[in-house]
Amino acid sequence: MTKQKKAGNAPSRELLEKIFRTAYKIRVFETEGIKLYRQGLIRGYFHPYLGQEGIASGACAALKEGDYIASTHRGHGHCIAWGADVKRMVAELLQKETGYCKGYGGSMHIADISVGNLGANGIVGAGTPLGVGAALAAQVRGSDAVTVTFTTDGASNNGTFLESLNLAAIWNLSFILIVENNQYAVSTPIEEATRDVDLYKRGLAIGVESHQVDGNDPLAVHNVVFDAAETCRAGKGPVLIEAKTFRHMGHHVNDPGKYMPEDKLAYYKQRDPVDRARAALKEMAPISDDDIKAIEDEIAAEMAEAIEFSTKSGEVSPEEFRAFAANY
Amino acid sequence: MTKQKKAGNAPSRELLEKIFRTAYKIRVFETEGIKLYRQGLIRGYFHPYLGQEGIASGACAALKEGDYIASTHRGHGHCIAWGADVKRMVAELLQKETGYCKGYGGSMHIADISVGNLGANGIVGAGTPLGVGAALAAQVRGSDAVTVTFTTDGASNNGTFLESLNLAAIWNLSFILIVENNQYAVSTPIEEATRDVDLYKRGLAIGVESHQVDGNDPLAVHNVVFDAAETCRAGKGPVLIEAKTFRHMGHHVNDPGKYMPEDKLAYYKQRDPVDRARAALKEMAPISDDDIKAIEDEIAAEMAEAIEFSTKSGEVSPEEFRAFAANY
Amino acid sequence: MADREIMYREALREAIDEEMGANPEVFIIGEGIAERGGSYKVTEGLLAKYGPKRVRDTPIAEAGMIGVGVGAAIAGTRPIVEILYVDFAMLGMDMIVNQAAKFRLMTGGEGRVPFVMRTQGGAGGGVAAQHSQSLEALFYHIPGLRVVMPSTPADAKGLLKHALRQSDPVMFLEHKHLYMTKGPVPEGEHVVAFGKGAIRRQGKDVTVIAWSNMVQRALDAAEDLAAEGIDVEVIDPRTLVPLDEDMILASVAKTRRAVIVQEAPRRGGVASDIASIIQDKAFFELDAPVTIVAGLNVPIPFNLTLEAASVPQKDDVVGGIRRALHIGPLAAAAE
Amino acid sequence: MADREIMYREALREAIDEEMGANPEVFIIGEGIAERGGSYKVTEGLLAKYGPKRVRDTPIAEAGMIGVGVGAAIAGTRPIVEILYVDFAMLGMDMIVNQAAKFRLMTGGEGRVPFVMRTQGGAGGGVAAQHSQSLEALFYHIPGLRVVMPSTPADAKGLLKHALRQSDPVMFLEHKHLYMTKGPVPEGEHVVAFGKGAIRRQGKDVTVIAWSNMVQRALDAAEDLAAEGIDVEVIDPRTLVPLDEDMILASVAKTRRAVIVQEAPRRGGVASDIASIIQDKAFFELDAPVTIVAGLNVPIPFNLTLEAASVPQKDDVVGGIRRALHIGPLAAAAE
Ligand SMILES: Cc1ncc(C[n+]2csc(CCOP(=O)(O)OP(=O)(O)O)c2C)c(N)n1
Ligand SMILES: Cc1ncc(C[n+]2csc(CCOP(=O)(O)OP(=O)(O)O)c2C)c(N)n1
Ligand SMILES: [Mg+2]
Ligand SMILES: [Mg+2]
Repeated sequence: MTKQKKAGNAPSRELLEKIFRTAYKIRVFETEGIKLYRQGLIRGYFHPYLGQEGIASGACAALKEGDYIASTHRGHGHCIAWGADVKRMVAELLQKETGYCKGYGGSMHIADISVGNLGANGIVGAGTPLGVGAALAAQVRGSDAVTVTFTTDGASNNGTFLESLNLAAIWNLSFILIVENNQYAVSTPIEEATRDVDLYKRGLAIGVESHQVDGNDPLAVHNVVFDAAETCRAGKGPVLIEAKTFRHMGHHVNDPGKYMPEDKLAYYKQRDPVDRARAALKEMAPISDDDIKAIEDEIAAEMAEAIEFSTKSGEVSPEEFRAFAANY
Repeated sequence: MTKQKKAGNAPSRELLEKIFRTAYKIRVFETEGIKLYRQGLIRGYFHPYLGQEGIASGACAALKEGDYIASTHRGHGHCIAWGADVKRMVAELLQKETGYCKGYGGSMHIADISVGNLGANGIVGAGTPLGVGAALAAQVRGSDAVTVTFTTDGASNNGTFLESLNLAAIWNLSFILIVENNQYAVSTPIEEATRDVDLYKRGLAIGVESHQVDGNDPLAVHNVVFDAAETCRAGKGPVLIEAKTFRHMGHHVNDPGKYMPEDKLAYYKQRDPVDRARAALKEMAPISDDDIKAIEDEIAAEMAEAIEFSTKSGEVSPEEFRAFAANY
Repeated sequence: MADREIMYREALREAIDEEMGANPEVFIIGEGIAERGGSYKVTEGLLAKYGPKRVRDTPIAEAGMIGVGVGAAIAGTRPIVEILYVDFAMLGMDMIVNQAAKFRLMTGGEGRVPFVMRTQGGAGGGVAAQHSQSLEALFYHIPGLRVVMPSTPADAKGLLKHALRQSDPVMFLEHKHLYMTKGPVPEGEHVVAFGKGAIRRQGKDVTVIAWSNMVQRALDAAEDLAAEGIDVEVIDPRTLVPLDEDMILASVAKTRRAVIVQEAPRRGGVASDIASIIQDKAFFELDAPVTIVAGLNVPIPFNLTLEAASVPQKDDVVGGIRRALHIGPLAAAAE
Repeated sequence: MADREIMYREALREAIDEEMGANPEVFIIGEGIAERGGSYKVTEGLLAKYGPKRVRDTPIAEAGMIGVGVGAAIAGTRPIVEILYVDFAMLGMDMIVNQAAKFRLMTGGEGRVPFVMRTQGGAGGGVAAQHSQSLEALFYHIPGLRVVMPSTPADAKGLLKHALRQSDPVMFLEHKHLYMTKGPVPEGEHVVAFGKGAIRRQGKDVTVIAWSNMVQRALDAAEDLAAEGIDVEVIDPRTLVPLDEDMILASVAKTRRAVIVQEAPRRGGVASDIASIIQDKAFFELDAPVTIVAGLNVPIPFNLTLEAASVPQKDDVVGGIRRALHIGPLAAAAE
């Protein structure tokens, strides 16, 4: 996770491959995860990131070691893009002690504070103040770390959005708020949740540099986040980025998502972010189909291995848990 | 409190007198109240409305019976402008059972729900959701009532601001949010609390009709609130109005307010809203100095009487209170 | 009692439907409650019947929703605000604690707040720490709130109807595991007043007090023990505020032993308060300490085995009852 | 003990100053705490000494302030967030309950949250219902939070220093009436570990447990009763979570009678929980029910006479102690 050069008009092969690998890995992780869920092996909530891979993969490739991210209830993608070990992710989803949270957290709570991942969150909007807090910590320490909070259209109508972005603004924190505007909060379309669906304007109103970007274009996301990080490191943060996107399915695995208009879904599927990451890699940094296939196979193997590892792992015993609880 | 005609360019004598009377009554109430406070007769918090009288007096004169208001910790002015009996207000401040709240509430909690005054509030920002709630109630009932919440610059950085104004917007509620931007939250200048001190922009960002007005000009306030109420009654609410103003003294009676720059204070004192209300009455609806003097004397007498009444009133006994508490 | 059996969630819907039908000032707002009919299908069909003014979806803004509900109640209507998980009510605590609960006092008794917050709590299904809490103790401690925790479909209906007719803010706390449970529910007018407990099982050896999802667990434990000849009385207070102290004290006077079962963590829960009342008012009638069977003092973990370990199961209740029965003066002397 | 006597607020300032001096990762944010030095002057002088990065004023955004504090703590720094009144902490309850308290569990024990929220509660001076609450019970019930309530200047310093060195979220609850009280406070290193109570007065007839502002009231009551030959032991737990159960139980084993005094309303308060523990663990050592002296179950009214009537006064404590002493088996039999 060393700092990447901005893609600009001539992105490096390394960057293009990294973004594609990330987007593809998320796609595979979610697809396999849904299967495990449908087999009854994953319980609780599972909110797939399918369709939004361009945002996490583009954004995280613009950050560097020492930076922080905070995520949402739909958090697998951010976690993977931040370089997480899919073994420990699958293990967490399978309630195993080898999981990131020993099976205590589950899908909505995977975090890895050792690498600056403040974690997913089950409370819509909560990642924003937490991310601003990490940015505040960085400023207090005099570090040049940037914090990115991935948040949602739903969270933009929540009080935490205004309060925390405003705090970041008055303190010029190195904070980037990426609103993944997938235009739905469960079944409620954004048009019913607010009058102005262009959410970046809410930053402008409080003097925050704000942008809108096609969230299904990984390179576009990368570029705007790259610039935002530069702005932050120059002491001119925060920056708000609204990334328009769309889910490929319902809100969670069990939601058929019938309320999503077919034409709109088709529109966004035609602009599939994984396909676009692959296409960009192919076009801008010529690579053979075989090499692409090799990458895809490698990722599929990694996932298969993760599932095997996790399946074999044990669970924390009630005794160990009770001992932990006794000191909580 | 019947509906007033918009002042426009040719306000009626009746309206001008009403606005002046209100502004002047608030001035007298606060001035006498501060004396009582300094004598140790009023306890707890007392946040004077001195300097901001133009807003409450102009705004309330644009509303009609059946409408609702909700207020702030600095609430005496709104209460008076809404037609409250100063006897019962003073009695409340003096902890008497003849007070609006039997002495249970005090300065920060005077309310009179029987006439649609949802009350002052000790929690900065809380009046906004409560006001939106009253507007929602009106819509559910099919009534054409308008609700005005008076709020503050401080409250505009609070989550309740975004959440409740957004709810009012998506439901097209008959709700007017008047932000009394007196440019301070206790000793913190607004420039330190947010980057963009023009608070009306926050409404624009979520698709709400928004205006800025000179809060020290009672007629200007009246006109913009009048129009906003029409807009609301036409089903096109909510409306946000930012009224710029300045306190004449510190945050509460015991705050010397040394942090307020003298030149700025002088600037606003030159534009004293009570003087402007008086001047408007004199210029636009010719009235003799004697008649003005008579109004002022009448108000002074009303206040003196209120103090006498309140001083003579008794307090709720601990026994009665305990009986009340037993059923709480 | 009616013959008809319906589900808890249907009983809730019936209560809302009947009250909306009877009183045009009753309305409901919440996330996904209109078009979608609510996550637990409690509000299904209401939009079609009562229209979008009285059945509204909201954005994700719990503080705002609760706040506007409180405001609408102060203005005299009867809003129901549905909060998906009681955990999310934490976002609206200011409106609950500082506004709804205090308005009546602050206005000298004049202002009333007929506000109903419907929500659900409890552990189960691996929804983890932020979607599994039992937070009744937080509301219980704030004077001015009514705290209602129905355990049966009939009570769900009757208590909700009562909530929509009285004048104080009600925390109506459902349990995620109860929505699909069935029971007899009278059709039409069926109102259960606040403050009256229900004796779910008569017994003479020990009094078990439990509410919400724990009632069935207590009954199951009682059944097990009945096989050993231990006769357990199970009391369901139904409303925690107001609490039917008389019923509890009368039962304890009879059995001389009490066990309180709560799903919430042990520390500072409602069980502690009930225990403090019993030991205070029935000290010389008790043959053993009041025993509390409660959740661990830890957030609920995701892992299902550990989730189960963190809240009382039937065997824990059985264990608690045994403890209450065996630690008598003689047992103590024998130690 | 040092000879030097300083005020509670000075002791707090000293703790913050020393810890900020020793650890560059300690910082403080709050409304009016920088330029103005805070409403209670606790933070006076810190801005000049440590600069605007580590001593910051905030807008009126309690949820945001608490949230960024929790985030900064997760990121490893040691923020102090000052909330003017504990009542306003209700705006930040989600961050306290659902984030700060749960992060350690949710991360399998890896993540820690060394977050300190300093605030103050209590009735007095006619600041009315929304500025007078004692809300410790709400935090007490949430697993993962530490709840600290110093009653003396020395403890204010020592406990705050400890809070800034440990790794869990701390609700540091001061009392508005204590800021100007004076007492001996050691200079420099003086750390009071969590979980160790203090015996404020030795006695053999009855154990009184009180915290924060109620400690002095208990001592005053004890003084009155001493004149009648009644020998009262007064225990100040200092931290409610963790609670020094051993000290309480040892004292009760000696006196056989317990009175708990809390300013918060009676229903569902911390006193109830302590009572439930005592009756559970010392049932056969008690000669009388554990008596609770607490606030009324009502919000605090503005009127000063009524305000005083709604929280325990010295005479109420005296009455509670008399009750605990006289309702013994013999007294009961004589009734
Ligand atoms: C504070 C809060 N309210 C409600 C929920 C329940 N909930 C979970 S996800 C969700 C919809 C979220 O929509 P959005 O924020 O746009 O994110 P998306 O699911 O589209 O990624 C809701 C309402 C929650 N988790 N937290
Ligand atoms: C939620 C909340 N936080 C803090 C306070 C303490 N407080 C009372 S008034 C005030 C300043 C208010 O400033 P502003 O909102 O601009 O209103 P103004 O006093 O200028 O009328 C503060 C911080 C409060 N009452 N409520
Ligand atoms: Mg969305
Ligand atoms: Mg202001």
